[in-house]
Amino acid sequence: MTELSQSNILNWIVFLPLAGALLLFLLPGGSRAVLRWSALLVSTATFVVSLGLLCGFQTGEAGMQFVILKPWIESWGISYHVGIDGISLFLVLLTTFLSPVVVLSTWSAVKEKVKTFMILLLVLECGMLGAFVALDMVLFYLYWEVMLLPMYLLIGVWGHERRIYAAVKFILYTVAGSLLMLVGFIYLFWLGKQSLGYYTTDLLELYRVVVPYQAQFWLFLSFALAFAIKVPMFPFHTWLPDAHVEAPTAGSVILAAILLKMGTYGFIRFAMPLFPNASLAFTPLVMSLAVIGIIYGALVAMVQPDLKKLVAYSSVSHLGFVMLGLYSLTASGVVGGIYQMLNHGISTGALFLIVGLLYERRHTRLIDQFGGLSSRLPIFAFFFMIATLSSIGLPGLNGFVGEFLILLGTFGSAHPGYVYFAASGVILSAVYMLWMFRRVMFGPLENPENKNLTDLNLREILVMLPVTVMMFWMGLFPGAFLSRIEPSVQQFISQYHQKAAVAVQARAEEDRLAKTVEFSTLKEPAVSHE
Amino acid sequence: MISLHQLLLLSAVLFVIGIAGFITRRNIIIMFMSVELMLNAANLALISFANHSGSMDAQLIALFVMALAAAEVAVGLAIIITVFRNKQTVNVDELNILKW
Amino acid sequence: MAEQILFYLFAVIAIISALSAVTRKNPVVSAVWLVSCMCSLAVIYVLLEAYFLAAVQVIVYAGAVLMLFVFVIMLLNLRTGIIGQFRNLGLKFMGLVLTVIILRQFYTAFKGTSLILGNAGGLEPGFGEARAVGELLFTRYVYPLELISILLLVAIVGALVLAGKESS
Amino acid sequence: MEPAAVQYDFLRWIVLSPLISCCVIALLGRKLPRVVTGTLASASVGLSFVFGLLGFLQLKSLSGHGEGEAVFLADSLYRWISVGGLTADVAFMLDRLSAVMVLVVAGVSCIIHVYSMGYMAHDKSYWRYFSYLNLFVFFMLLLVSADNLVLMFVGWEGVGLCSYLLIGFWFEDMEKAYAGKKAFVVNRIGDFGFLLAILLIFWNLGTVSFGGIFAQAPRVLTAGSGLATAIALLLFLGATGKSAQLPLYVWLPDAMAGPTPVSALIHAATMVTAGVYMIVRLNVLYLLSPQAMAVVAAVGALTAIYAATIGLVQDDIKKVLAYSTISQLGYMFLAVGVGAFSAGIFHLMTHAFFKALLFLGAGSVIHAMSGKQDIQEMGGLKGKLPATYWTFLAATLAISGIPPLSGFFSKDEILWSAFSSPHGHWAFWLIGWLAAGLTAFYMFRLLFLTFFGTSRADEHTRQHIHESPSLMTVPLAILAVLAVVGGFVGMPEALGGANSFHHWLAPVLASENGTLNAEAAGHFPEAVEYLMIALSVVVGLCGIGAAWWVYINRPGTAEKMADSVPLGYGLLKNKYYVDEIYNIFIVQPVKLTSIYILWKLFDAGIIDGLVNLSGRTVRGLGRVAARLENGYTQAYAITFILGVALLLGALLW
Repeated sequence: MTELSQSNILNWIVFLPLAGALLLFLLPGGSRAVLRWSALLVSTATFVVSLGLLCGFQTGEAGMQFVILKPWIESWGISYHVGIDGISLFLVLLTTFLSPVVVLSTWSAVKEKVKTFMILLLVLECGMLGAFVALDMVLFYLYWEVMLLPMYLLIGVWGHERRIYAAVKFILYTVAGSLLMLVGFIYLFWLGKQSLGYYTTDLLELYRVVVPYQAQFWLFLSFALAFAIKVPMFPFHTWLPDAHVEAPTAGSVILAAILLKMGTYGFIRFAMPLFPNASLAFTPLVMSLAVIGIIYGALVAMVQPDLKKLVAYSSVSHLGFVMLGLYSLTASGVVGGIYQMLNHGISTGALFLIVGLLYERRHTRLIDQFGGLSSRLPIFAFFFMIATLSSIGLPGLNGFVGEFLILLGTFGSAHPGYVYFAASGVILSAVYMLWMFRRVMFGPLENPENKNLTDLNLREILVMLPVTVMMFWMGLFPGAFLSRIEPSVQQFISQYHQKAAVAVQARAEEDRLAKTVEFSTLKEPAVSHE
Repeated sequence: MISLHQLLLLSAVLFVIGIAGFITRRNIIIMFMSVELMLNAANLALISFANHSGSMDAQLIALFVMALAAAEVAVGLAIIITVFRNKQTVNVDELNILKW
Repeated sequence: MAEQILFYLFAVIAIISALSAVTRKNPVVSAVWLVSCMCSLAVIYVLLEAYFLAAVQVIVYAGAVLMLFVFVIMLLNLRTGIIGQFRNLGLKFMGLVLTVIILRQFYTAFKGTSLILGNAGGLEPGFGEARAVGELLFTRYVYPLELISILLLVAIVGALVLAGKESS
Repeated sequence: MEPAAVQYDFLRWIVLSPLISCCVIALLGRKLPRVVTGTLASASVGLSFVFGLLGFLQLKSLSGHGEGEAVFLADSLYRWISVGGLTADVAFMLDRLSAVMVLVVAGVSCIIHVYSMGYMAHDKSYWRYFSYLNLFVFFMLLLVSADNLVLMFVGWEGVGLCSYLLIGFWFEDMEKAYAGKKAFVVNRIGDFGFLLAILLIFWNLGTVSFGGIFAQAPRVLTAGSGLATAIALLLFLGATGKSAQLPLYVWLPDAMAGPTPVSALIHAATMVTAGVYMIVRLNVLYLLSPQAMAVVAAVGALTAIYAATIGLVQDDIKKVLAYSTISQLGYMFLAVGVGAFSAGIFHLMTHAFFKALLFLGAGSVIHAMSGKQDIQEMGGLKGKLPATYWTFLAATLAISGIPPLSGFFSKDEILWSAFSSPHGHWAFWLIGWLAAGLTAFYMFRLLFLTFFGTSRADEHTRQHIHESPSLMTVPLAILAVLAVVGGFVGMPEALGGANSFHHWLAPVLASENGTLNAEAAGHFPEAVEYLMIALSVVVGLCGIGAAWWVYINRPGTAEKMADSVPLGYGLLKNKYYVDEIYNIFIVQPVKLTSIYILWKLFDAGIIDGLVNLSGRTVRGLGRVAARLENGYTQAYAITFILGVALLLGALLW
């Protein structure tokens, strides 16, 4: 097993989709079948290779594994440094797992320009995988940008009516945020030189940089804003419904299932550990925004006439839960947050696949166009029911484990008050999902167009089966996942409080030395139960 | 002796007259002449400094300016002729295609 | 003392001819006024011991450039009447105001120079004559000379191409 | 007394056998013939009943020697979640309380499965019905035999899901689908409270498993402290959601939209009793906060009388039974509230028998009346449906508390402990007593209107009235026997009985309570107890007499009474307009605010507005800059000169 962890398996995983994209590029654009099958082949191959990752992963190990460190630009201390730990392991697996499913789902959906579509999908997958494994700030930023472009094109070219507006809004929102992050990073890079004595963009070394208080405040703000837009957290979420409504099915599945996790992953990998004190000071704000996001997302989702917009707003609500979990800073809260990221990827991905299936048949997403489909499409009804139940967090399916751990963790955190509001999200999610489900599936079959709808064919069942099986597996046997995530989370929390304490002492000395300068009294970092 | 102040004042006045002519007149030819006038004003300043500082360099530069002015007039007038040939007008206000 | 008077005389002539060159309706008349302005400047150059340049001024400017102007005016047989009506008056008036402001600024700029008198240190012999100019021209300024010659060649070719035979 | 765990591997089969049969039916159901599906489903539930019985006997033999020493059978499958301090694994526990519950649930479910084979014989998605029913039994048994709170929560929401599926079983009808959604959402509101309680318990007692809770609770929670009351009240919120108590009962009457066997199984015998079981299971917590118990008792009593009043005027046969269920559940919560946990469970058992019987009887009446449920159109079925009539009569007598049937013993036990126990109060007894009278009245009103007098059905239905097939009547008979005989197992000492039911449960319930009834009994002289028993019988008989007088002796009086107090009658008929009030004060405001304020105004208006505004301002600036490039060369010249002027100005200034 050890030789596996030394091997550059991560390079394989990240660059296989890219190679696949190049291969597709060379293939003649003529026959769609060849393109589709090769894209499927490449993404499945990536998934198989990533399974090797799972076997080679040492469960108890908290630090980085499968590390590859190669100098890239020595003069600035930039290195090609990749590696994964408990936090990013399953995110990588989620990406490689969903990509073949998404490729398979586009067979009947995407008719024209299939070649470019597949290339963009593979490049997108490479960008996402790279971002999850990058441990060097510059490398992460590179992958972060590589990820945006294909998504923009996917929405812009293959989207529906208002796709241009949605694509431009998506790219502007995200790029504005990431530029802010770049500015913050450069300032951190300079601070790194001050405190470490040499230039470096390596994340693990930047963790050791003790950032002075005032700087930490602004740096955290810049990083947090970039990731908050991506999450999306409450005030910055308006791009999500537009992007989802206009994106093609495959685009919105990838966008919801994986791209949104980039935001929360960014928080736990970059924003929180680099600037612990500011993050502690911002905890009440972030938690209240998360809770508002939960309730606001749920309420607005309830009244959406458009199916995809409803699921998009429900993602805002679910990711509000994830942020709440991450900021509870208790073991169960953070582990729950990460697990909920995976759950959301699976259940919302499945919901978008289902909406895509409906859209292919009826070319509309308006809920009142449907009604009584359950009698016409029993198999579809089964998958739709499971996905709905998983997304409202029914015990026995994956949603519950994540939500329960988050609520548990938040209750044990320094701000237990938020649990009461967040838990109401559980009720609201049941309300809007079941209300939608009833209006779409139950009731008499009046609409004439629905009369001759055909049920799922084999390919579509193959698309839905893996995600549904995962829902049951992650709901009934979460042990395998949780045991691998927890060590890294424990390390994250202990380092976090350690560094916060160090910075507090550093500030205390500064106070003594600079008697005249009056620092704003920051709330002492509350040491939680853990 | 002629003081530098008066010389510079003269060149300033000539220069300003050139500008006024360039702005107000609507005939391209006249505008073109005003530009020549401005160039001469500059030459005057150059030569007065040459005289004042005792070095011949400024005069040479004035010489080059004159050569340049000649070249400029040649090309300028050629342009004016082609413009007149196409638009049958030398009124500068009518030549406003290059607008947003 | 004679220089002073000569200078004032020709300065005034220059200013008047410049003013009228700019304000006359008929382009030919304003061209002629411009010739008189150029010549008066040439005289001033002489007063400033720039003899060669005075000559060049008269030959190049008065002789060649303005003749070209008159020639073009004749070619285009411009009559005073064909100029269109006045347009965006306000913009032009604002331009004039600006010009006055700039004049005033020049005046304040040159205030400090009133104390300096001409050729304090005495000029070398032959200052401003053709020999000194040629000598300097072909020693220190030989590159600019070559460049100017190329420029003039380009100008000629350009003029020919632009205003040559009637394009179809 | 530290309860001893005895490993017993058959426990998992109690829970897993219905799950397996559910999966088999779900996958192969469409192809299997109906008979096979039906028997497979019923057999699986029967199997878990048998294992339950085995467990019960094992328990009996183990604890035969030491009366006080509480033994329980344990069986754990695998570790489900273990993060931070929390470890929740899939483990089952069968102690005396859950043994009783398993037997009741499995027994009644098995009988109802057999009944449904007859009732649902002609339904087109027959197999889907049985897979849902089995799934329900699986979740209910999981709830009852879970070893920790989290697993119990899984069962808790699972039964909520199955009731959603089964209420909305005939989903073509939008009304039924709406009722299903309403049930799930209201249950979810209850689960919200239960979830918060679990969090409170975990963070304060450090564990979620029942053993841990019972050990930690007395040490950590001080009796009557705010925390203990908070936990107990939140748990009770969960219980009200699930067992349809006062604030959250609105879903049960609508839940009658489901098939009748479903109403019998879920909304009479099993699911609705989950709330009572949860409180009795966590009685240690409740005994630590008397205030919470007072609240439970108060809500129970109020619900009992409240639901009984509405039941008086309902015309739909199933709605009457639904309100009577809510009222009987009110009794159970009253019993639990005053500390008589064993009386609560005893009434739960007897209620399961006679209420299931009533529902199944109603089912066979509806079957006979080819789907009609309005009792005003029935009448005179006594002759035509003898089996149904006699079983229905037995159940009605039992529920009205007429000795020697089971209803009498359990209701009397509750009323007596409501009066006598230290937590009890005479007011509780009085309300309970009145509600008993009302129960007797509306139950016999139902009986007289459906079975006595002349048939008011139209000609067509009257021809088709026929006795239900034996597949339906045999279960009715079994339940009737249980309803009649069931009471003797808990006969109080006062009437010469051994009250073995109470002694069976005593070791499981908190020791302090064990001595409760005994010490209370001593508190009041023997004669008072006899008086109480006599009083409750008298009120039952008055109820029956009044019903006889109004509906048999003077048929017109019901209408006259209704007209005499139109306001009151209208109020009751429309169930105090509670649904409309909820709709106006909760549902509509939330919906309207989220449409117009949250979505349209805030989301699209403010946030999107700002985003688009930034776009528009940039374009506006662009247009202003463009005006400079207007084509006039002199305009450009002037801008040059302006630049020169500014430059000189700056330099000279």
